[in-house]
Amino acid sequence: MPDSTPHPSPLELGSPDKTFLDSNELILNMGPQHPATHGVLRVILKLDGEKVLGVECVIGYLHRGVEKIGENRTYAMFNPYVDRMDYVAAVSNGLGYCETVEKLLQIEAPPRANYIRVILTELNRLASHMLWLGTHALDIGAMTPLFYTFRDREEILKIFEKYCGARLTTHAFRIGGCLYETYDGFEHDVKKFIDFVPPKIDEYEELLTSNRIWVERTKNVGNISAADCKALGVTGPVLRASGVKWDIRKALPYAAYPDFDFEIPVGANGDTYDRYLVRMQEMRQSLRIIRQAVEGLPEGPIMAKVPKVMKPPAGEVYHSIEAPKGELGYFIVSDGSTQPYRVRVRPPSFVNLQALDLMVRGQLVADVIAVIGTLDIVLGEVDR
Amino acid sequence: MVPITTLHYLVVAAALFMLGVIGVLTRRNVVIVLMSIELILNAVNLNLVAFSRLWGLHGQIFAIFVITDAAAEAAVGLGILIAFFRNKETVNIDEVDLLKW
Amino acid sequence: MLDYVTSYLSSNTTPGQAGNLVWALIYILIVFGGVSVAVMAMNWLERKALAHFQIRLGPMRVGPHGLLQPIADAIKLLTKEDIIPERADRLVFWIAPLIILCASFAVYVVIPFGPTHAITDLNIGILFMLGVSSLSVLGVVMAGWASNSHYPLIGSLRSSAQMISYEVAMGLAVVSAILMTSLNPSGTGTLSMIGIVEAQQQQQIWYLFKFFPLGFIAFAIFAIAMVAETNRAPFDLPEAESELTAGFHTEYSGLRWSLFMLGEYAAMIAVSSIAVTLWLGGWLRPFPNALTGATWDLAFSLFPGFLFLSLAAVAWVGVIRMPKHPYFRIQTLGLAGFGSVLGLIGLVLFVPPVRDRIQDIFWFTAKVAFFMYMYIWYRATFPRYRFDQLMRVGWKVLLPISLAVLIGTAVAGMVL
Amino acid sequence: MTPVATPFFFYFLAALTLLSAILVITRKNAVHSALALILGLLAQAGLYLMLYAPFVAGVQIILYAGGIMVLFLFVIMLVNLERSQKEEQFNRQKVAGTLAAIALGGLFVAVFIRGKALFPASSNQIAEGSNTQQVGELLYGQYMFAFEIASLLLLVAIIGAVVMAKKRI
Repeated sequence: MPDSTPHPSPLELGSPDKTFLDSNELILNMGPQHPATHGVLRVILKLDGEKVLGVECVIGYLHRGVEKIGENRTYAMFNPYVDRMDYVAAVSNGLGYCETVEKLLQIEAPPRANYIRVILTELNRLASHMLWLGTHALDIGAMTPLFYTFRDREEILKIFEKYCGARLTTHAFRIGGCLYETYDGFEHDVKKFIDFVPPKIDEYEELLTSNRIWVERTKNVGNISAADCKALGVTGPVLRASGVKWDIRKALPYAAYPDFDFEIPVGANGDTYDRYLVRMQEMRQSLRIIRQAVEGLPEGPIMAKVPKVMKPPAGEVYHSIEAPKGELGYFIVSDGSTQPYRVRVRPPSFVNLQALDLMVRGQLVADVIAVIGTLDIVLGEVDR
Repeated sequence: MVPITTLHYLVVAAALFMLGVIGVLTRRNVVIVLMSIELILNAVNLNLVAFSRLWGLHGQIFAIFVITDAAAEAAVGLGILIAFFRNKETVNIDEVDLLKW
Repeated sequence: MLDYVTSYLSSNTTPGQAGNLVWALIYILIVFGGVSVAVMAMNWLERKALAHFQIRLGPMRVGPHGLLQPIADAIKLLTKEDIIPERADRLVFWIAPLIILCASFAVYVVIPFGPTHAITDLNIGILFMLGVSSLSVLGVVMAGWASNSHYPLIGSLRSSAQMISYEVAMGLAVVSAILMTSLNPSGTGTLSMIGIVEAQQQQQIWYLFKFFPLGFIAFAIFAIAMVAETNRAPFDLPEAESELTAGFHTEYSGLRWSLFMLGEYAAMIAVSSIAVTLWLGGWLRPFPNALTGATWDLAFSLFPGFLFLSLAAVAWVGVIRMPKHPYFRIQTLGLAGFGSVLGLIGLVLFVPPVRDRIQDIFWFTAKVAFFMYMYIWYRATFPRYRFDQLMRVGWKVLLPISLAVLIGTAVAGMVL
Repeated sequence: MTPVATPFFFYFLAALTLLSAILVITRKNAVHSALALILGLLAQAGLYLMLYAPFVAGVQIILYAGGIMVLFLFVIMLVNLERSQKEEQFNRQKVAGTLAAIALGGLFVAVFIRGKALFPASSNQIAEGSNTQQVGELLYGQYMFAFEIASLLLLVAIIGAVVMAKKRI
């Protein structure tokens, strides 16, 4: 395996902004209020004309101390908080947390609950990818896909709303299973949805995949090699687009994923275009999983036997799931009381954002936008 | 009112020429000196076009050539200015006193 | 005095050529007022059409179907606080939008809406248009520099580089069309806008179809370059909001910002008018040589009236489909009134004297409107080019092709 | 076209030209100078129109105002002028230079007064309608060689400017 690129040295921001022509170095502050930084990310760009010499991310504008809050709440009380991290993929966050605590308590969710979890998380993956596609395309200048994806994402949110009453921060799962039984017509809705979406995905692809400008804007932009991805801990579609077949759903299966037959799309070049293709493929694979899950939805209880007061034995546990953006891991240390001693989240966006500097060095300003878009970061998760 | 004759235009051109010369001789900023040269060229053009009204179109042709020349002059002049500025960090014409640096 | 005013009517030229100042002034007022109204209409249309491309409704609240939205926007912009950045160069900051506005409006002096419906006909018409519209680069550069901020500076550098680069290809495409005017029996070409259309009339062909692929390629190059020239999608890098927030006018707000917008849309209409004049036969109606005769003339002259009547019909359908609820009463009445006015205009357009006079203007406007629609369509469909790609397209693709087309046209003109 | 209000337009445009020329050579900020120069160039294009030279006027607008001045503005933007604005704007020979230029102007005036008879009061009218065609014929006929030379000059200027403005020589 080729060695990874040594991590670039940080920017020297102390040097004064010399004249435009002479030093040719311009420090440009992008954000935190900027239309293309997906929230309140602040990126400091060091430019040579239009060429990027380096970037530095300043994060923390959305820091809410989620991990610290976890230390002062009981296990069940902390559950809604995790929804607020990656707010476009709240279901995945909840799943990760619930499964981690289940692992700590050594209980297993019943099969029906696991199937419902899989259906909802995969729907959530679709919603997250749709949102990503819309905003990414908007960053690159294509306005229309945004509205198409929002139209179709709405159908997913409707299912969420019917299921648990919330659209965005769903709090769909509980430790030990699900609180809510599926509503009447849930299966019908989901089946209708998975028949409805494939032509829509074709529609997005028609607008973008073979669009010359799109291809020119994304091919060979923000390349990152598999070795660099591994060295930086980059996961999710970004890693897979670099050609590494690593998906926790297959590698360390959780919930009901072993029961389903699906493929892990991988890219070859690790550029923005490959990441786009990988995510589009993932959307189709998600539909495949949902179809299998909804057709084989078993009967039975949806809640395991969970003690009223959760007091897990002292110890520590790490559990990770494949969130839409990559590996979402929870590390919980228990001291035997009702509250965790320490909660640590490994958010995919935060780790993936590290690769930004490496990916944009030597590229143009416009590519920074494309790369931020393609990393699919959510600042709620980066800053927690 | 007096009808406007060629002489009127020549007077305007002469005044313009004079202002251009003053600019070239007295200003220290190279960019403004170059602009003053443009003024001088413009004065010449005005003369040429005014004469072309008397003696055929040749003056206008020459004016077009002068404009072309002004474009070339401005490009080269500003190129030199940029090279100079990069080395000396000034646009002061008094400091252009080295043949090589 | 009255004689002076009416003396123009008997002459068969534009007021500028007839030397009739009063009529020229009236024309100026009509044209500039018309352009301002067209800009507002374009604003509304763009928002509505773009919204429907994107499965939205667009403005719906202000007036029936948002018809009064541009007016509401204008009032909002005029009453907004006018902010000048602390360390900006106030004078230059002031002048920049005015330069852009003047440059894009001055062009209308020579645009021929009909054989006599132009303010004046300059001997150097097309040169004047290209020259004056190239002045707007100055406004862009100055706006970016005066704002004293990084985003506008980069935006204006990009923008001016882009405008200058695409002017080259644009100019060469224009030259190849002008070359075609010299294929008259008289053998001399012309730069006059009216002369160009008349040459097409004499040669019995729109230059779009002349020497078939050549005229079309030149037109295509112009159509691409003009989008870049007006900084519109997919070449809207100077204003790429996802990269440079708003490019060279990031720091502008209120009235001055609206001047930029007014200038931009006026420039769009102006370059579309150049394209129409050079390649699409200006004010000539479709098929001037194939479908000749009094019957066809009559049939085509009824077009404007029918168009307005059908627009009125659309408005009335809207009236019928409006929800029957007291809340919508004013809107319904407004739309009904709008539809009635449209219908009335349509009826007036059937009256023979009006019909004959309005025809040229109608065809010209219809062709320009087609380009305006294309602008909206591009914006809804295409992602944005990157700066280096944009430059590559301009210099390495459009420029060689337009040179080849120019040479090809010259050769074809000599041989054929 | 019969010209209207010729004296008024002449004096107006001439005053504009000279005023902007004065502004060019006196402004501290080079951008303001450039702005004034643009105004002057446009006024001069108006003067060319009054002299029945529409083609030259068009070339003046498209080349000078739209081309060369953009180049100037670009360079002014690139070179940081804040320092030069604080410095003394005029050099040591300012008085001598102004006097010399005024002497030159006096020479002009003397020539004009002496040679007034040389210039006929009424000029022969040139047909404005075909000015462009005539200019074209002359340019590509009698002055063909000069035209080619001019294009070569521009090529040399392009190369020279690129070489000199390149980052690392």
